[in-house]
Amino acid sequence: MSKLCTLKEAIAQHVHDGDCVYAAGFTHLIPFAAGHEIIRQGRKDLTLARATPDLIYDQMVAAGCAKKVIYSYIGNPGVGSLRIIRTELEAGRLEFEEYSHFGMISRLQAGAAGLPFMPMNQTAATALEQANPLYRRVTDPYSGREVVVVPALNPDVAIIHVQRCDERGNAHIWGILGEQKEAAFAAKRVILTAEEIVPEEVIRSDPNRTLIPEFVVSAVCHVPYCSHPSYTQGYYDRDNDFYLEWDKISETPESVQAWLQEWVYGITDREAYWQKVGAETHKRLSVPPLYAAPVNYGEY
Amino acid sequence: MSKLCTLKEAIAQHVHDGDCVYAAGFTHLIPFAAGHEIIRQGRKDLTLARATPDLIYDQMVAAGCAKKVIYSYIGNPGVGSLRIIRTELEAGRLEFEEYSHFGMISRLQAGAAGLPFMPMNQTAATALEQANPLYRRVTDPYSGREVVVVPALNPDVAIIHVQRCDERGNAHIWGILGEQKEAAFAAKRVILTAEEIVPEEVIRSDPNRTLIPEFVVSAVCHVPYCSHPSYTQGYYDRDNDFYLEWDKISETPESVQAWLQEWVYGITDREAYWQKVGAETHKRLSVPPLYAAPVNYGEY
Amino acid sequence: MTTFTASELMTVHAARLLRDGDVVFVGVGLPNLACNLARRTHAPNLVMIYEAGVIGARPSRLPLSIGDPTLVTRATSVCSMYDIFTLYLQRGNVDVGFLGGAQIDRFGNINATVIGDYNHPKVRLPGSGGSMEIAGWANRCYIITPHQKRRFPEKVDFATSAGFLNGRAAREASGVRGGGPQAVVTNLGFLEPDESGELVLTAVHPGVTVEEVQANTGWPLKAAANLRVTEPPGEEELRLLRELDPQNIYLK
Amino acid sequence: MTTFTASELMTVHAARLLRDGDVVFVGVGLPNLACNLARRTHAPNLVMIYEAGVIGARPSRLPLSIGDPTLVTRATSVCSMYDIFTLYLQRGNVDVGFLGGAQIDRFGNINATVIGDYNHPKVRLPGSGGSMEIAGWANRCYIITPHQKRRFPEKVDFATSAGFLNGRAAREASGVRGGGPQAVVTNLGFLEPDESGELVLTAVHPGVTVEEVQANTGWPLKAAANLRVTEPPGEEELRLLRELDPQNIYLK
Repeated sequence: MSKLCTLKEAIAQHVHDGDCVYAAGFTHLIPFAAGHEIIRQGRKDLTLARATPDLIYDQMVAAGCAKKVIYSYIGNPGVGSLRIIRTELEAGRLEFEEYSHFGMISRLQAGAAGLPFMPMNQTAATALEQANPLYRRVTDPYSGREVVVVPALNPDVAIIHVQRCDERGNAHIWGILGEQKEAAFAAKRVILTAEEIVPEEVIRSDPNRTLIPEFVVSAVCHVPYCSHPSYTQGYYDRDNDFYLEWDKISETPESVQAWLQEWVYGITDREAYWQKVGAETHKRLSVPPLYAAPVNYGEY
Repeated sequence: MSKLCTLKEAIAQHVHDGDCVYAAGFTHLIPFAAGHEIIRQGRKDLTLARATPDLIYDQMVAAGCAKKVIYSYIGNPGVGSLRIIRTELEAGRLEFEEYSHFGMISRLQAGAAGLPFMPMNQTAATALEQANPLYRRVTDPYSGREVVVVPALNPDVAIIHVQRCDERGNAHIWGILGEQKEAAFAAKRVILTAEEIVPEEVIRSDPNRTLIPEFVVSAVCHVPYCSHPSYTQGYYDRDNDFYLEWDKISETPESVQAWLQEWVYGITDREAYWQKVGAETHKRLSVPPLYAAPVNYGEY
Repeated sequence: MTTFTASELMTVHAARLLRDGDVVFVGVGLPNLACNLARRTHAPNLVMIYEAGVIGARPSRLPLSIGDPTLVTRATSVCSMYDIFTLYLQRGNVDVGFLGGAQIDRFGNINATVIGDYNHPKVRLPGSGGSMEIAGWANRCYIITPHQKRRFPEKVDFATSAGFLNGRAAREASGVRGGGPQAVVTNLGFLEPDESGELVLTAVHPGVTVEEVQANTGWPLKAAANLRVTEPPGEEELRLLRELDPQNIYLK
Repeated sequence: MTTFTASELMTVHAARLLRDGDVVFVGVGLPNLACNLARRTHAPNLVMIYEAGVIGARPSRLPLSIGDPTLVTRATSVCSMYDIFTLYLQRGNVDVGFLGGAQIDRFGNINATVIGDYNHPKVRLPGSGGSMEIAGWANRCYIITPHQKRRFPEKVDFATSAGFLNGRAAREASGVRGGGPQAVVTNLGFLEPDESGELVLTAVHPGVTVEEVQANTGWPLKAAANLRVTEPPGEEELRLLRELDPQNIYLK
């Protein structure tokens, strides 16, 4: 059964005010187009969970979508600070829950595995464990020593960008995998955005590459260039210039609102956005192909 | 640094009397050649751990290599019973530890992850939990409910068959993955056997396909057809006729010893074995190629 | 009149229990045939998954083991064994599990471990494999088995996987997520759990009497008030089914 | 006479600490440059791994973020974030971790979380990311940082990742597997832990005095009895290093 729809329809149907949203992608496959559509649709009071909020959550917080962030690293990767989230946190206007990367991904792994918690070895550092009451301890019944545990995270909706999937939602992903699979299995609903929608036969030609199966997917959206200014391995490069530019844009509320007006509210969809980005940038971010060695599954 | 050596050398150096051995491969990539080499070298008192002992452990037990088995399903897959292991267990001549598949793989996952144990939800069935004292319980500190836990399994040596690897031991695996990755990371030493040794560039052309990295690998052996009568996806088919034949061979100790004499003791290595298997079987088990769709990583 | 074997009868009835879109944890043998039959008749969107980590298999030949490569080629996805038991089964993504065993008791508990005492058994059976967790966590479980008295004792020697323990309340108290056994399909009819979790006779195949079923069951078997007589396998069902096992390996 | 920046000085010294065959958990910036320099000089078999799940990276250009696609193309392996923190780091497969932070204290504890009180901070920093676990579980940790008094307080405001806590015994009592910080490389010299776990001055760069280092350190700094003067960066080291950052993004 096809789940194809527009991103506008998918966000309207599956992302509600007050939801916990996990827009996945550790430095790769970040679904910026979905974040912008959530802003356009004016969602409020969202809990935004992501290991690295990145610019996507800085923009969503700036647009007033969020009541809370759950994170393990709030930085502009390779540039510096996320000014908007940092300012809101320092002003006490944004709730938060903080973990290490391993704590964050362990929460998702527990959620994906259907387990109530995941154990982690002690790190000797206990300050964050003491600051966040959701960190707990459990005694290893074999050694008597304590392990640190975090509870399952099951977001209301995960948004996952992939290189290619079929119209039912069976998805191939390669390059940095981050927490794509774990977020998809942990979430109650999943919106897939894809660079390409391909025939089922392409997916079935390489089943080991399929990290997300159709039956955890609620909606499938064809959204080329969804990740700009982040990237999709094999499709386009990361736009580091924009990451640097955001550091300046985010210096004042006025320039942020002007940017949102021009690039989010004033734009209908990702296609219009990508046209507006312009040919020079398209060329700058294009990548020559480099293919994987063939893999023979055999005609059994 | 190349770790290439013969299988004979690898077994001599890395498998010692009394070791806990995990010859991995859930119904696929079963390293029969390595099991036979262990028999030829006369190892004793091994603890043989495998989710499904399959014919390989039935043969090793018949040859007197084992003092104990750790397993979750002792059957001849698709055929019936593993007569030798079953007889030894019923006679009380073989120690054992029994789990469900999930308990077994959770032990390996804990061992691979460097954790002391892994939690599992209750199944309502408690008989096996009561029969095996290594199953324990831990209280979930969030809900107050109990989860079942199993301790890490860290075999002394894992033997892992793969489709292709480079001479350092970076390995591509596809088809049924079973517990290949978990066994490799859990074990103290790893012997890789491979259908093909390929240049590093082939491995690096598709890093997402690399499940085992060089630095957990102790030895790399080029052993084509290592898995017969099991199979290697894309390389040759499973020899179901032999699985049926073993059911007959294993009916009497005499026919088992005669078979071991002819096919293990009387053979120098896998190449000689494969020649002895003969052209008709080679043809019967050959498989037409069927390739995965291309994957573009991009020339970044 | 159409003739068929006991295996054919059970497989057709098992296939009819499957719903379109079901995600089914399958084994080889009759469950595999039942799923493939359902997919070719009323359930084209059935998804077959295997404990070896295969999702959405499209076998082009009859798989002879759970790890047959024909299950992998053209499958939707292949994942590790750890993932199949966590992300798929434990997480609640499996609608249906098929179970089997040497003994099934009055409350649908299954023994696949030992006949006799665990440490000094008369017979050591293959063991749980995936069944302990399938029985616990699949939404619905079905059992296909020949109906013989020794297979249906009042109480199993060893409860490898849970039916309703000693009654539904006990299963529910364990907090386990799955719904437990929904039906046992045999060559004589159907056993299904009543409100207390006890397996009762709910249907007989044409020509089978309640007395005949009782004679082959190890406890005083209750018959449902609305005992049904099943609809026999249809010609088309049998034709499609036999195409799936042309050498008659499992259907004989 | 060869001239170089403070960043070049620190990077060359960090590179020299790496051993051939080391598996190193790398970040972007100076640690990435140090690893690539080591790989081109004395440690050709160095394996670079990244918290994004990349193993054996062979970047063909300077990576500008931890998720740069140049780290993936031609890498040995790519795995999930969960796998990198479990199978690689927690399991003990990582020899070296590089750490950084806003504050490093007398016992090598690092603050990357807040300046001031956790709930009402003066400054909220990016947070742990991977550093809490790297500091706990990598066999050896190194810190590269400019030497400034505000960066070296007696005690960190918040111990995001563990050095030796309040002394080696405390770290050992936690049972943590990694060896903790082995050296802090600054633009003035090296701090290394003594038997008690306290960071002491073990080396100064040519022309730097002990007084100068003390003036830039927030606690009464002990100097090792056998205080060394470091070997300045060589021409070849600097040439290779500058090739790695041709636009002078990190080395300026």
